[in-house]
Amino acid sequence: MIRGTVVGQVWATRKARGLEGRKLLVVAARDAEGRPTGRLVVAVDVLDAGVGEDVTVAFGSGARNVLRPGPENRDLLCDAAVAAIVEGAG
Amino acid sequence: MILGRVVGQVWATRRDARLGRAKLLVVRPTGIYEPAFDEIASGEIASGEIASGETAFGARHLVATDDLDAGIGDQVVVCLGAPARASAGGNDVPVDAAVMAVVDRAEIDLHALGAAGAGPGIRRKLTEAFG
Amino acid sequence: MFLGRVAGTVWSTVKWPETRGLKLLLVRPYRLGDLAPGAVRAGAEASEPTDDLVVCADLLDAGPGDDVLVAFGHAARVAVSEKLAPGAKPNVPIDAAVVAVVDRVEIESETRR
Amino acid sequence: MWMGRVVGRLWAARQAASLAGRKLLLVRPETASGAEGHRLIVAVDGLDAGPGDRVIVAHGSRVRDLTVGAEVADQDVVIGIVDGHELYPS
Repeated sequence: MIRGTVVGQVWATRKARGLEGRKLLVVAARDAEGRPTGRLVVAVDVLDAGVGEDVTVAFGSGARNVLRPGPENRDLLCDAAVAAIVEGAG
Repeated sequence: MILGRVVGQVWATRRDARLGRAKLLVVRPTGIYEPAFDEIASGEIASGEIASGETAFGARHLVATDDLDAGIGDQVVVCLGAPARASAGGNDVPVDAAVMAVVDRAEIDLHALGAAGAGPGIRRKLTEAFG
Repeated sequence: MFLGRVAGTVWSTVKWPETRGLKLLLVRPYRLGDLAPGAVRAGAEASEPTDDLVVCADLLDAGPGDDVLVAFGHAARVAVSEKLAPGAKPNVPIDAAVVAVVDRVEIESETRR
Repeated sequence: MWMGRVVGRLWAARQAASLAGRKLLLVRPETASGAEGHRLIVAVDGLDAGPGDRVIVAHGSRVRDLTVGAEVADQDVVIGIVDGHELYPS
């Protein structure tokens, strides 16, 4: 999981199986100390996070579990998903 | 997943048979990628796939299979690891990256990026990429 | 995957059993800038790749100076496991392997279309 | 994988149980030009490599599971001790 800030969105009609109708957000990743690394991660969003919001992003099987928990989710062709919208952070 | 721009194509007749006739595109990741992917590598899927690629990903490019007919100059979203193999034909296809979307429109809110603490260098680079 | 140039070879006898018999190459990854825009690259005219050395298993017999395509992780372990039962997980403890020997790379100029 | 020189060893009396008392080596990656990088990687060793040895290090949870065992926390693993290597004239 990484922390980041939603900075944009991607729209695409030609998409892989399992991504139809899914919202794709662009997240500016942060390092452990919360500083932006300049790296952009595209993540599927089902929590309706908005631009400017702080989020956490899960990767790999964690990302697929965000979209549909359980072992049979290998058809979800994505490797990153917004797992939480962060209210506050210590 | 990784946002990038297709900048080229690779032809290779001598290839692992399981690649079949997969189209191979050279993609330049958008944003700053030095070293690339290390926090993407923090995810379990990518730890084997890309973390060890850190030394290689100072190369600022990746090669991905494509079955969405992305063209040179297109912005694309690339996925790594198991989903990439699934889209290229199955878990026994030796690929680690595949084009998952051909982008119609991508918007980056540079104000939000600035508020997120990204410096002018990053913002300039992204304005270029999204210009 | 990434593009690199075969820069050398490594041999090692003290290693984990499943990796025995595997040919290991030293590959220098190309930095995108080295793949000059508009350049059509066959093996010979490759320009200077990065200073990194990636050790890759190779079953395609790539030779000195060849341009190769290298895959990581599970893809690399699959590449060196030719006879793999469907769904079986390869058990070779490596993380990078050559999956193609490149004939030609074409890089478009960076100008926006 | 990458090739590196063993430049030291880590003894940690109090180490995470999940390192299972395994031998930990400090390895400096080698570059094509031979330039001494300052990066040092802690790699777990099961082949009895020693200081001065050139080794090959692989990364990942699967590599770790197949060699030193899934209970070991470190995912950088020495998978070979180099007998020799050759760099072709570029």
